[in-house]
Amino acid sequence: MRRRGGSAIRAVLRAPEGRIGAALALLVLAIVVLGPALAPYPPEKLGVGAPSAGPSAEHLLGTDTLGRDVLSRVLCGGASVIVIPLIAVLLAQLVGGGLGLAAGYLGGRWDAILTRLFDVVMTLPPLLLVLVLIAGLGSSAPVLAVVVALVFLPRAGRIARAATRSVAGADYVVAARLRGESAGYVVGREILPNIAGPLMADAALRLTYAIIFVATLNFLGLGVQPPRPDWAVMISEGRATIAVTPLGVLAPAVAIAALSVSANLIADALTAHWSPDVRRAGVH
Amino acid sequence: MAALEIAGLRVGFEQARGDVTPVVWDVALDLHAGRVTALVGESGCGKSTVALAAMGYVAPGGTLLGGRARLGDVDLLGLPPRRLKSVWGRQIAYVGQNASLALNPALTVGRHFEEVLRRHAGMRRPAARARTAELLEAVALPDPEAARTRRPHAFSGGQQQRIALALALACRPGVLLLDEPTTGLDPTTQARVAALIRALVTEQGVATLFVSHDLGLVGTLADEIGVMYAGELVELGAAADVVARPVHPYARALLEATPRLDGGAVRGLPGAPPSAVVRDRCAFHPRCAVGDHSCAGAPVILRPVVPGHLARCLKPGAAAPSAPAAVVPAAAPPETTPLLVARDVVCRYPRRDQAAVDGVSLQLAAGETIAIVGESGSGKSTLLRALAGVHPLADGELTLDGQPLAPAAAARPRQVRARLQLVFQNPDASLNPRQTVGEIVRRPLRLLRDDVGREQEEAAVAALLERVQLPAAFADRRPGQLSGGQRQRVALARAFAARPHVLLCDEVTSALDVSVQAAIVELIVELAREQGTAVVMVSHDLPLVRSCARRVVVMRAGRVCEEGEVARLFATPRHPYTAELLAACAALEPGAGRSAASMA
Amino acid sequence: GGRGAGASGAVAISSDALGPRGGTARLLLGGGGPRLVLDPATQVNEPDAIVDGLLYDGLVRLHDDWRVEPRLATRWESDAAQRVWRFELRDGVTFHDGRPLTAKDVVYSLRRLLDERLGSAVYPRLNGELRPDGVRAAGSGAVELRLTQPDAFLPVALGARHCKIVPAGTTDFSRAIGTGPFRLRSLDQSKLSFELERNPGFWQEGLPRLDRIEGMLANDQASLVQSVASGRFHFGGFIDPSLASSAEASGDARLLAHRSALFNDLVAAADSEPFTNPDVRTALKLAIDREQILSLAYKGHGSIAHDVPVRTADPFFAEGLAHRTRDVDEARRLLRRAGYPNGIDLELLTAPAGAAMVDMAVVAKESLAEAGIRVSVQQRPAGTYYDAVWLKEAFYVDTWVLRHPLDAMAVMFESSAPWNEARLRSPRLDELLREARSTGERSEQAQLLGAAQTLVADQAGFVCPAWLDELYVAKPELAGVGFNATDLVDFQRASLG
Amino acid sequence: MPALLRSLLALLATLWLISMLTFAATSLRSPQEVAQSALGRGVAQEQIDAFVEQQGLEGSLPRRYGRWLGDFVTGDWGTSPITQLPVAQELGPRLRNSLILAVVALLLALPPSIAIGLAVARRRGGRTDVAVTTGSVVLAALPEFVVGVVLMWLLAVQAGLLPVDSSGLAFGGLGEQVEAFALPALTLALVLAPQFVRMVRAAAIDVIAQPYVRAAVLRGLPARTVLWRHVLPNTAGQLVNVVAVNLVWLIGGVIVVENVFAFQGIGQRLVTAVSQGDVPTVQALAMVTGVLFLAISVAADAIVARVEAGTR
Ligand SMILES: Nc1ncnc2c1ncn2[C@@H]1O[C@H](COP(=O)(O)OP(=O)(O)OP(=O)(O)O)[C@@H](O)[C@H]1O
Ligand SMILES: Nc1ncnc2c1ncn2[C@@H]1O[C@H](COP(=O)(O)OP(=O)(O)OP(=O)(O)O)[C@@H](O)[C@H]1O
Ligand SMILES: [Mg+2]
Ligand SMILES: [Mg+2]
Repeated sequence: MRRRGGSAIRAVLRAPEGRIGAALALLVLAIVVLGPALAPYPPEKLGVGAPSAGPSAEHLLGTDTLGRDVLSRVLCGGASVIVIPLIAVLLAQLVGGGLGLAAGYLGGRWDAILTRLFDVVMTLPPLLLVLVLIAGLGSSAPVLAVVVALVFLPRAGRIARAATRSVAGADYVVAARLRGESAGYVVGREILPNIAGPLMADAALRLTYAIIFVATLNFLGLGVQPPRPDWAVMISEGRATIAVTPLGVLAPAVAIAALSVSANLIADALTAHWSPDVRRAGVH
Repeated sequence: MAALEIAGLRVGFEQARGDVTPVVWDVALDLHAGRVTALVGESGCGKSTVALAAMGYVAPGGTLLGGRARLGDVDLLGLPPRRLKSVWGRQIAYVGQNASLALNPALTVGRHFEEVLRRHAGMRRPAARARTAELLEAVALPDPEAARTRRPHAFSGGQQQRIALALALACRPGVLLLDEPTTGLDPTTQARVAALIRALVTEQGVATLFVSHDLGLVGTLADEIGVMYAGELVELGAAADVVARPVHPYARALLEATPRLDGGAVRGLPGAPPSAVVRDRCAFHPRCAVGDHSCAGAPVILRPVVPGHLARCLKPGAAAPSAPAAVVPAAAPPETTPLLVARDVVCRYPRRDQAAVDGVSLQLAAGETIAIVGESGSGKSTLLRALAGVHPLADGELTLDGQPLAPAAAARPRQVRARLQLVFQNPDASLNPRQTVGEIVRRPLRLLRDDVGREQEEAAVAALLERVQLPAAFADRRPGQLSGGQRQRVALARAFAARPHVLLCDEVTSALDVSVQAAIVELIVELAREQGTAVVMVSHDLPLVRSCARRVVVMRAGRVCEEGEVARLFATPRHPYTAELLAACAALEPGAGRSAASMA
Repeated sequence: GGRGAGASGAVAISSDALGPRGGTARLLLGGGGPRLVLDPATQVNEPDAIVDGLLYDGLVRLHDDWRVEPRLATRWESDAAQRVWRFELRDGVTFHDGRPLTAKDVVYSLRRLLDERLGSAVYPRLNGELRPDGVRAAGSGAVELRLTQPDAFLPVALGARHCKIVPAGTTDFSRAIGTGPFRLRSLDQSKLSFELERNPGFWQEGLPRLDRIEGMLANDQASLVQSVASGRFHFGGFIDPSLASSAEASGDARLLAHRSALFNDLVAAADSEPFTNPDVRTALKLAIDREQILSLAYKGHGSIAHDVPVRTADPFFAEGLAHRTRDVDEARRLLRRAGYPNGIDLELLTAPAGAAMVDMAVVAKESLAEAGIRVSVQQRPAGTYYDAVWLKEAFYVDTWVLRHPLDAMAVMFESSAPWNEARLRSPRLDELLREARSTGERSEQAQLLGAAQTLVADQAGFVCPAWLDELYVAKPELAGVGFNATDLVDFQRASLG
Repeated sequence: MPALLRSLLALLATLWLISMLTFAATSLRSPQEVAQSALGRGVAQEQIDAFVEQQGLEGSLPRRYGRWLGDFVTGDWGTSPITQLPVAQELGPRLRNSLILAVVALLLALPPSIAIGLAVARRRGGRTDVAVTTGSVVLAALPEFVVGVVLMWLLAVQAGLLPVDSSGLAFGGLGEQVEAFALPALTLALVLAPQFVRMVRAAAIDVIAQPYVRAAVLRGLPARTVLWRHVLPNTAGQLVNVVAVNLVWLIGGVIVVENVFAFQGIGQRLVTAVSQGDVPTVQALAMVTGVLFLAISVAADAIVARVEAGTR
């Protein structure tokens, strides 16, 4: 396989599912960034239409029980499910990836300790761990980001470690050490370039899970709190009136689905490109 | 009449989207009952594809582009899949490369036989069992009864190959197709399995196709040999003729590249075969020593040179103009103080009781080439890695030039690191796929050479590449864009960049084709002589060792069991293990009589 | 003196007004806590009130118009000073386990309520005037209550849903022995489900009509309506007003309303900045758009309130309050005067802990903004809201159910009241309430309570824009469901047609 | 058997670490705060003190941990300050419900996934394969609650086929009990199936590419025999692993789905316990889930070891 010139973007765009994913992601991002400007009504403004009304020319997606415009709320409700997962994954990838890299490169006792630590955290089902931590820390956006990062940290660490180990044993790394290259050179020039791709694919996959995760916490009422518009909260609140105003639930559901599906498609394309043989089961 | 008559066989594979590239073109072969027809050639020349297509099978992604394979009065290539399935396993049987992979690890050995016997012979279980025992006995498997209930992994590679053979013969097929049945086995086992095959074929009168890349091996085994190049048959004739008097320059080159136990010089074959069929001219022309412009002008047809001996060449049998100097072992240097000394080296792996290297002592003089041979797992690589400083010593000591040598590379001073360089078996794994060739070769210059300034590096890299016979433009390529032989040259360039005094080579050629292998060995010997570098060459290939080393160390189970001058050791081995090794190799020598192969 | 009466002994009911007998009704009750509380004295949530109302009976029962219905007491009277009260007990009433009801049981039950450690919700109401030793049996058929200060409204106080009569000596309430129309067959606290069956010895002949009632507590508002509409339950409640339309839309279920039975209020605690300034408190009341809250947050299921816990239709309502109207300019002026010329930023806490509590805050934010009161609504988890926010924070939403005007004001605004969330400290109000208690004269009571309401509306940090109906859905075949101020919902006369 | 003993010890060590983690995370608030939030509306200091004592909240953190762990392993899981019920007693039936739900979902998801995965692996690259692969990527990316709510809308609200929630679990006849499982199990199965299909497909493709499968084909064995006898058994090891790995997510999925459908299981209890600050319940649930999960992993390892015993 040729790995040259394979910037992540090109890798994604080469695969059809990657193209679909990228288009979808762009669309969702556009909605999230431009949405507040495009929204026909202020998202929190009450009674801009009759409550619980169906779709009409003024309200393309109808209104909710307080007469707020569903379209405007959907346009403004994506911030937390994008920003918090991004921060969380970045944190997890930086800290966990760094630790994993160190463990994989150093080997020996550090490796054993870190691996064991990762394993232990990973034995707790992720949602359970998050719930337990939220039970202790309470819920707020920063707590959410940190807690979700904490869940993914050992997983990112394991992947980074495994990738590092698979490369660290390679003859070219042995050759570098025989030359007496510094640890910085070995890690930065010999190891990282060879694992960056898989790690990126892994991060993209993790982002998918983080999105699902944060949305789920919002849905369970443990994340973003109303009245701020949020897709998952809209679903949770609108569930009760789904028979009357299904769009109030289905529209944000489609938005979340588009977001997580696009992330997953991109992750899939990256995975297929970088590590066609990575068993995804082993990844999370 | 031929048992299987293959004619005009053409197969293509889908390369890019929709494009079908032909990889086998107009192959015609007749297989006769009781006779072995061998098919040889470099990797990727289409041997396996021919064998499979002869059954009417093409791997996914491939297309049959034409041809016939007549088995009796049916053409297998025209049969619908349902009919084919009743022919496969019953009238024509196939044994794939590497039997350990060809048996299903989840099923017992007996199960494999039962399935086939039930399907093709309609046998019930008791009958099938009896027949299985009979078959296993025929392939000389110890305790056939017990073998039936075990799974494949409980058997050694040689035994698995016997089981696969028995399985193929279960329904008494008239035609047997064997795809490299002995590759991957150690020489001793290889000889035994080859002998068994020969015996069974003769005894049961099966028409057999024997695919191999080892011309030496098939010379002793086959009745007839077909040599393939780039998807075409380039030479076809009686085995003895082809081995003794090859007429196609390619066949000759292959033979010359094959190391011989008698120490004859090997000569490399430069370049690499094309990856697809070349139809408008002689495919071998770019690598050919005797061809001229006429060869590049038009397609060449396969035609008889002498009766019964065909070749696809315009200048069959022409002698190469001036053969380049063959590799000659470095002359024995004057007895000086040893350069590198290992004393009572012991190496262990964690959680293993048995030491991988168990008290080995070794001396290497400057400019000397020694070889370490021994069966797989005997500790050759471990010893070498210990010398290089990447495997810790459990015991023993190393000295370089009389000075103690730190066991860990990291603890050795820079100049010392420069003096010892290691080259690895697999060039794929030893080059960082993300760096350019230039970067790879430049690093040791910067790190280990004081005499090369930054501004001279580029020139030095170009010079090094030239020395290993690579164009300077390759500096911008990445390893993925090079062939295996080219990569190993880059690895050599990297090693020589440090101007080493000792070059440690760990099976540097075993991942390569014979033709390339010879060229690399040539290069090492030449460079070493030029620079006065001492070489430690690890290998399990005795003939290869013979062609380049002066002294040989034979290892077994972590210990040295014999050590001596090449000539002496090959002539009069003192240790029974050395003798055994030599005998196995001898049996596989080209030209060794069939009688030698029948030792079992 | 206060006086009430009813026929003694078994009470006959004209049967033509009633539906057929028999059948099992299934209830799905929302708004419940994590468990069903079977000790009536310490009951907390609405489902507790409904279920305990079916299992137990009190001396009296209150109707929404404050009519006091005789239940286990048939007659009551007080001395002229409203200090000594005597309640005569109904004859022939037995508990579910067959024991007859005696004065001893009543004394035990009432004394329990007066034990501070028990923590009953009526304790703060009665504590000031009644000591445990003031409760005495007067023979086996009557009890006498001696108050430390006059209270003409004592029968009303005893109409609280916590004041149920249990057998003397009861400490374990898991079997729920009472005198109510139904008795407990089974209860699964882990599933939050219960089964009740007809009490064959119920003192009201011909009642109840149903053979059995099965029910469970729903933790999830969302599926309440759907569950009833789909036919698995006969009755579901409470329904959040936002779901009322979906109840109406889902054909087979109809909406039942206990009119104006609760309210949500904004608490602006007078001991915290910026609400220490009365102008700020008044500005809130002037700025809020009551109609909008009623129509948007409550979907019209309720009635306008006037910052007092007394309904407009209540006989004691202070008429003048109804004429006050929204005045945004005046609100701005008051804010300016209080030192907020550019308006004021406030953080309003709320939780999904009661019907429309969140929506009410969200809607309030709208109209307050017009007066420059910029509110940011913060939603807190319901589970910890009453521990972390209530009575602790400065500005938040609270919810209350309907109480008698005197009770309500006593519990919420008397200086000594532990639940004085608005932190109103008004000797004048305390005085007014005390006087109202000590007179048996209806007109005097009305005048005093009217003055008290005016004071609350003028001064308390208590913004109550609207009453909210308690909404339920029921299958059409379930008839005869009643509502009252004591047990909220009454299934005694319910029947399945 | 020393190997078994070692893995058992490792398991205990992990459990111990989980317990510390859980205890630490849930003990971030001071005993006073815990008591306040548990007792609620206007309580006296004496009541708080009594509560602190009753719940065993006094003493230093390590001592409290020691006491709690001791109680926990002896079966005393404390009393929920919110429901006043013994935690162990309350969780029993819920645990049963959740386990049944998980098993039903698994049984619903696994067999079709295997069939589909094998089928598309055989015709790799075909139109069905692309459709199934893309479909599974899409489905795998949907949060459980989105799938659940959409199913609720389609099957319960629009089609009226199933009840909207799982309240039928609490009482009602067998039919209603069964119906109560339908939507949650279906949701979970839909969330799991794409993972399984992908894994089976990938594993089967690997196996199909193995020389021994081609060898079997070339021995003239019929396609059915090849697929079920030669391919499937060799994917079994991976399959068990995949199922085991997915069980972590299944546990997460159960938590979410129970909350979507008001299903009375441990997941629903966990979320309410978290939002109510019901510490003993959260602790017990974390431990129970941890034990469950570890048990699954160990069982899966054992099965994989058995399955792969013959295949090295
Ligand atoms: N499944 C396949 N898809 C695409 N190309 C293939 C496939 N199998 C073989 N080829 C191509 O067909 C050509 C012939 O391959 P084949 O396996 O027959 O060679 P071979 O002589 O058996 O080589 P070896 O000695 O390595 O086994 C090669 O160029 C190879 O790249
Ligand atoms: N990483 C390792 N961990 C444990 N044991 C090892 C490791 N590498 C090698 N061994 C063991 O050490 C012994 C010597 O291995 P070594 O690789 O040196 O043999 P070798 O002679 O180079 O064999 P080959 O010809 O197969 O390369 C063998 O028994 C092998 O199984
Ligand atoms: Mg081949
Ligand atoms: Mg080796």
